[in-house]
Amino acid sequence: MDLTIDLSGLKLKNPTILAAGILGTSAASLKRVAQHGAGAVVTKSIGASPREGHPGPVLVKTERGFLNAMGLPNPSYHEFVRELETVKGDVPVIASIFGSNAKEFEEVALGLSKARPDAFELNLSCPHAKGYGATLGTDPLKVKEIIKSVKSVVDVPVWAKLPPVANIVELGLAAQEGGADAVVVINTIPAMGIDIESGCPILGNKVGGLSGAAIKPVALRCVYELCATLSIDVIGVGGISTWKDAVEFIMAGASAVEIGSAVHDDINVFRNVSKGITQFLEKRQCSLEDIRGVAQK
Amino acid sequence: MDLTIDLSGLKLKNPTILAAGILGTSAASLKRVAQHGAGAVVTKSIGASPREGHPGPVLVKTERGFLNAMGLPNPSYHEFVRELETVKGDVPVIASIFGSNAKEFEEVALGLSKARPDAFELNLSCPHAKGYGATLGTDPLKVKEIIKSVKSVVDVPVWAKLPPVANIVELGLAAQEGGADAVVVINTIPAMGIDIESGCPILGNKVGGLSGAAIKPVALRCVYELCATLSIDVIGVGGISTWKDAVEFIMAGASAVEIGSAVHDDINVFRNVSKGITQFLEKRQCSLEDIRGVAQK
Amino acid sequence: MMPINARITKIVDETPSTKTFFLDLTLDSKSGQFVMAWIRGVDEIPMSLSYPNAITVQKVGDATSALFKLKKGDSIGVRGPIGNGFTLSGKSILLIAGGVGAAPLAPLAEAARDEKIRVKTLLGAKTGDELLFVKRFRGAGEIQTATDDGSKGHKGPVTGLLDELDLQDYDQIYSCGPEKMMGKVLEMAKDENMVPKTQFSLQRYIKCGMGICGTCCIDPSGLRVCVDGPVFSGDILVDSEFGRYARDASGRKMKL
Amino acid sequence: MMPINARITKIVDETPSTKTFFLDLTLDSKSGQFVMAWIRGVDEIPMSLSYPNAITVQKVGDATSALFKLKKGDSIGVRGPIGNGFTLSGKSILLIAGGVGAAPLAPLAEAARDEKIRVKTLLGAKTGDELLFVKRFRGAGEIQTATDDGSKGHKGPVTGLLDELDLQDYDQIYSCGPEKMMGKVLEMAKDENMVPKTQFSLQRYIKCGMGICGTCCIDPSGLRVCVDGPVFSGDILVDSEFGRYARDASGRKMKL
Ligand SMILES: Cc1cc2nc3c(=O)[nH]c(=O)nc-3n(C[C@H](O)[C@H](O)[C@H](O)COP(=O)(O)OP(=O)(O)OC[C@H]3O[C@@H](n4cnc5c(N)ncnc54)[C@H](O)[C@@H]3O)c2cc1C
Ligand SMILES: Cc1cc2nc3c(=O)[nH]c(=O)nc-3n(C[C@H](O)[C@H](O)[C@H](O)COP(=O)(O)OP(=O)(O)OC[C@H]3O[C@@H](n4cnc5c(N)ncnc54)[C@H](O)[C@@H]3O)c2cc1C
Ligand SMILES: Cc1cc2nc3c(=O)[nH]c(=O)nc-3n(C[C@H](O)[C@H](O)[C@H](O)COP(=O)(O)O)c2cc1C
Ligand SMILES: Cc1cc2nc3c(=O)[nH]c(=O)nc-3n(C[C@H](O)[C@H](O)[C@H](O)COP(=O)(O)O)c2cc1C
Ligand code: FES
Ligand code: FES
Repeated sequence: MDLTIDLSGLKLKNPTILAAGILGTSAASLKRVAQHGAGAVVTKSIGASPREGHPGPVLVKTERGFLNAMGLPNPSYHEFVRELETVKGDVPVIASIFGSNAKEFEEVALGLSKARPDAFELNLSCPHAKGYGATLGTDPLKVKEIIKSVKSVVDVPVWAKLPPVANIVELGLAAQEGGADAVVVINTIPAMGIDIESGCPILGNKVGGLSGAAIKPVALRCVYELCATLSIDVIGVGGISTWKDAVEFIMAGASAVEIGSAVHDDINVFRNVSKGITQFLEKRQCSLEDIRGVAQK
Repeated sequence: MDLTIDLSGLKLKNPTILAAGILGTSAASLKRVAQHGAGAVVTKSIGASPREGHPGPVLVKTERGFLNAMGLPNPSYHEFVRELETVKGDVPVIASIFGSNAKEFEEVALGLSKARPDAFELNLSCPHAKGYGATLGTDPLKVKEIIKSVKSVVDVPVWAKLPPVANIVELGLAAQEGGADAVVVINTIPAMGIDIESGCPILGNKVGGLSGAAIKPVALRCVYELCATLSIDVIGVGGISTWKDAVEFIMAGASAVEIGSAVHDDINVFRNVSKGITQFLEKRQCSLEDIRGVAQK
Repeated sequence: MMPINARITKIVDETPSTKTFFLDLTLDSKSGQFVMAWIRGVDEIPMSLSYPNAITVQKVGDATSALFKLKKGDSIGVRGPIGNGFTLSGKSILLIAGGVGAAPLAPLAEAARDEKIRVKTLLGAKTGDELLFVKRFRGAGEIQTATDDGSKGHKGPVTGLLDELDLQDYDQIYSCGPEKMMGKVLEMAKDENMVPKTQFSLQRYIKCGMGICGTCCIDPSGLRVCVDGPVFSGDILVDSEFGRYARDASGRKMKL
Repeated sequence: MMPINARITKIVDETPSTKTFFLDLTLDSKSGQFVMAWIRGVDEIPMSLSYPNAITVQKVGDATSALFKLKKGDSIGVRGPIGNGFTLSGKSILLIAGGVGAAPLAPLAEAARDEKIRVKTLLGAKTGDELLFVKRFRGAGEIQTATDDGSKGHKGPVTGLLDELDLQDYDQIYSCGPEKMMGKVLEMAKDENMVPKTQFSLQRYIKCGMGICGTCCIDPSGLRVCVDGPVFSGDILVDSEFGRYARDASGRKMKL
């Protein structure tokens, strides 16, 4: 069974991709994930200057999902460009970048271009880093402007990672108009938890983002609505941990899926998802293309 | 242990309230919920003309939460006013109403006023009925206008039920400026599921809203941010099924909580939540007021 | 609970207006429980289990018509079993079925027979060829029929057959059918002081089938037909909306 | 896993810079496993379990200083136990501890003793009064000490004591302490062809402690110290970043 896909011009051996911010801090870690079956890997989001991130707890597992507020820790593109150079090899490597405005996005993209990533993913959606991510990504005009800027300085595909909002289609259209080669939805949903023993918010940053199984239905809705309208690739992310989840996204119209929190239970999740999809398609004697978007009918 | 609260001028014997759209179609059902311990009950959202709602499935339980797209079925205020008259008695009864604009909200509120509900809750947040709910509720100007209109024709407290958006504080402020006596957050989050056997969306309406435990961290974040800013009461709703959940909301600053989906597992949830809160307070030898908002510090 | 995919393995024409759809899944269920049958792209509707692996459907509108168009090998989604079901008790029982109301009563008759309980069934329908599951009821005990047009058995409503019976002969009375008919049964049981020994399966508009939406609640108890029912003891139904009115999809009251 | 509330039941001053905090919860743990200790309002930091119900903390910065200010009766949040822990094997083992690295090794020594394994410990610190858990190691077997200032035992690094030993006498070698020191141990093990018989507990910047964020991954294997470690066999560490560099909170490489 052939699971290869063409994704905004990149060739992937299967449609499972490591999500941004997950095991993406070092080349060694990214390679290890590739060895566990990911069709492509996205790096941790990289910015213009080093950030240590928020105080801990930065990530907790609740009964219903993961809450995180990492705070975009990263060593800056100056340092990360050397790391990125050494990842190249097994599978396409997508550099996730963030900035506080179009100029900064451009600067980071240019800075990392020396390492020749296969694509860029613009983090327009991190919900808990003031001035970055969703602060920009919820404004269609900024989305368009930032994508345009980055597109003007790089010659590889540019993906726009968008936040989960009610009017997701408006944002998706802005990304498409800006020249994005794909949109990625969703990032975590703004959320929090409180430790009732102490009355303290459970995250060091107090508020953070919800990921994991709990958000799957929300992500799926975003993918479904975007696929109904956009002509560019839509990549689904949010709560995927089994092949069945992945099939839901593909039936909604997703070209590929990214997987994040589920590495907690099993770093082999990429291989297992691919295997499950293969078996499903074999049983039905059909191809990935045959099931893509069937829920749109 | 005394759990009575003053909520926007209403006196409740405990801070658990039946959420809108749950077991709220008939007076008998509302009374039955009150008998199971609810401190107040909110009716099904009522509009200007009868609606049958969306085709089924209208509600499914996924591994991680409930997906629903009821489609605001209701018999219209003309019919419901008689039902409402007969609910009065045990606990405060809040009439949930919806409309497509300020005038229609006014009409429904006036129509139901004859039955003298103890308060109105304006549904500005249903995510899957085009032209109603969140279509209006995501626009701060409309929120303010609609609340003002309803306030001008009724003499009981008016609560604004808002959708889960990133900029919830902006909406909350609009509601407060419009004269709302309380805000209620959150309604369900836009979401969907796909049946991979058939490739069909699982809800008759295709897209719907996510409720239940999965959305608790999202609701809590909205409550926390609103309580930090607003001076009116904030009522938390979303994923509450245990007393611990309720305590989290109260520690975030909520004046009371509404409970919806959890009636599925146990209609006694209201009594159990109150009992749990009581025991928690007794163990700590403190009052409800002592723990309210402690997470804000 | 998510709908499970169920393939149709056999379709049996029971009467001119009803068909039984056998499915490739067997539910661990009690007679009187039902499922939500999802006819994809159309609607999801409540259907009693007439066998542990089948539903018997009368064509009355959109969803049932769509279901009638399906063929062997096609599939539907199924959530269930839902509800409480009938409670078997006593040594001798009476079943009173009207129309497609025979669907949940036929498996009850068979279960009773298997437990060596004496079963008598009064079965009614509009016409003789609409009498449902005659053979199954006969196989489980005694049967008497009634038809509106007199084409088979007693002419008139099935409750007419009750005049000739002594209700006191029965330890428990079970009924499912048009509510007017069931209302009559309850009245007669009242006259005989038999109300606590009656069980009725109600048909109300069901939307969620999960005890959440409130569509199916009955007056004045507020009980939910979908999860607290669909079977209720006559005790609960006496002096209720039962036999008088019900609510439609929007919640409006409709006279029965 | 959500942090569990743990009340401090006792605080023991171990050395001028370290204290042991006993908690009112006992974790079903293995020596070498750690917890994330949440000092509320400050930070959450990794701490080895020095007893099944205690952590032994050296004051080095913000969070550890805040912890030092807590009193008996105060509480912290605890997630754990996390990580793999040491694997006991053989009849005679050697432990090499530097500074607060003694924390996870002391319970290992005791577990070995309970299994009748012969234990020899080389314990190092800056000064004599900073030697941690001397009594616990002595109670479990033989102990030799080394201090930088020579105030107690051998003067110089603890690895100096290795010159007098024949590593081949031991079935397994366990080490925890400053990474320079552990790097030296690995080198010596290499010379003696003992690498597969060594186990090292690594200290890396830990953020999530759940194998998700990637902060703690080591080169070139990409293994995660938090869930794949913190204990690694020498095999995995040979020719790695071990002893040479590590990453800080932002992911930047820092020379050791
Ligand atoms: C617990 C229960 C068990 C049932 N068991 C059977 C059975 O075994 N066999 C059978 O043929 N029928 C059964 N019914 C009735 C069956 O559900 C309806 O006939 C069916 O829903 C009609 O759907 P439709 O779209 O074809 O009709 P519509 O065109 O929608 O309407 C036709 C009639 O059916 C009623 N109806 C429509 N939708 C529903 C609904 N969701 N819930 C209840 N009533 C509805 C309407 O009030 C109307 O009177 C049962 C009903 C209930 C509540
Ligand atoms: C698996 C493991 C077990 C450990 N066991 C113990 C123990 O039993 N006793 C003990 O005293 N210490 C132990 N440590 C080290 C301890 O975690 C750090 O000393 C502590 O985090 C410092 O926090 P701080 O805020 O006081 O210091 P900071 O002011 O934040 O920094 C001081 C130093 O501590 C390091 N550090 C800070 N935060 C972390 C972190 N989250 N993870 C790792 N290092 C950090 C910094 O790199 C810096 O070098 C262990 C570390 C790991 C990884
Ligand atoms: C610990 C953690 C760190 C993350 N860091 C980033 C990041 O740096 N950039 C980004 O775009 N998304 C980041 N995300 C979001 C994920 O890429 C993903 O969109 C989200 O977690 C939903 O997917 P999941 O449910 O599979 O985890 C992070 C998520 C987690 C849990
Ligand atoms: C079946 C169903 C119907 C609902 N109908 C309404 C409604 O009519 N009006 C409204 O404001 N909210 C409605 N809601 C939203 C709930 O009131 C509540 O905000 C949401 O379900 C989150 O709470 P929960 O997780 O406790 O269910 C409905 C929710 C469900 C599940
Ligand atoms: S149908 Fe929803 S409660 Fe019964
Ligand atoms: S600290 Fe996050 S993966 Fe280890």
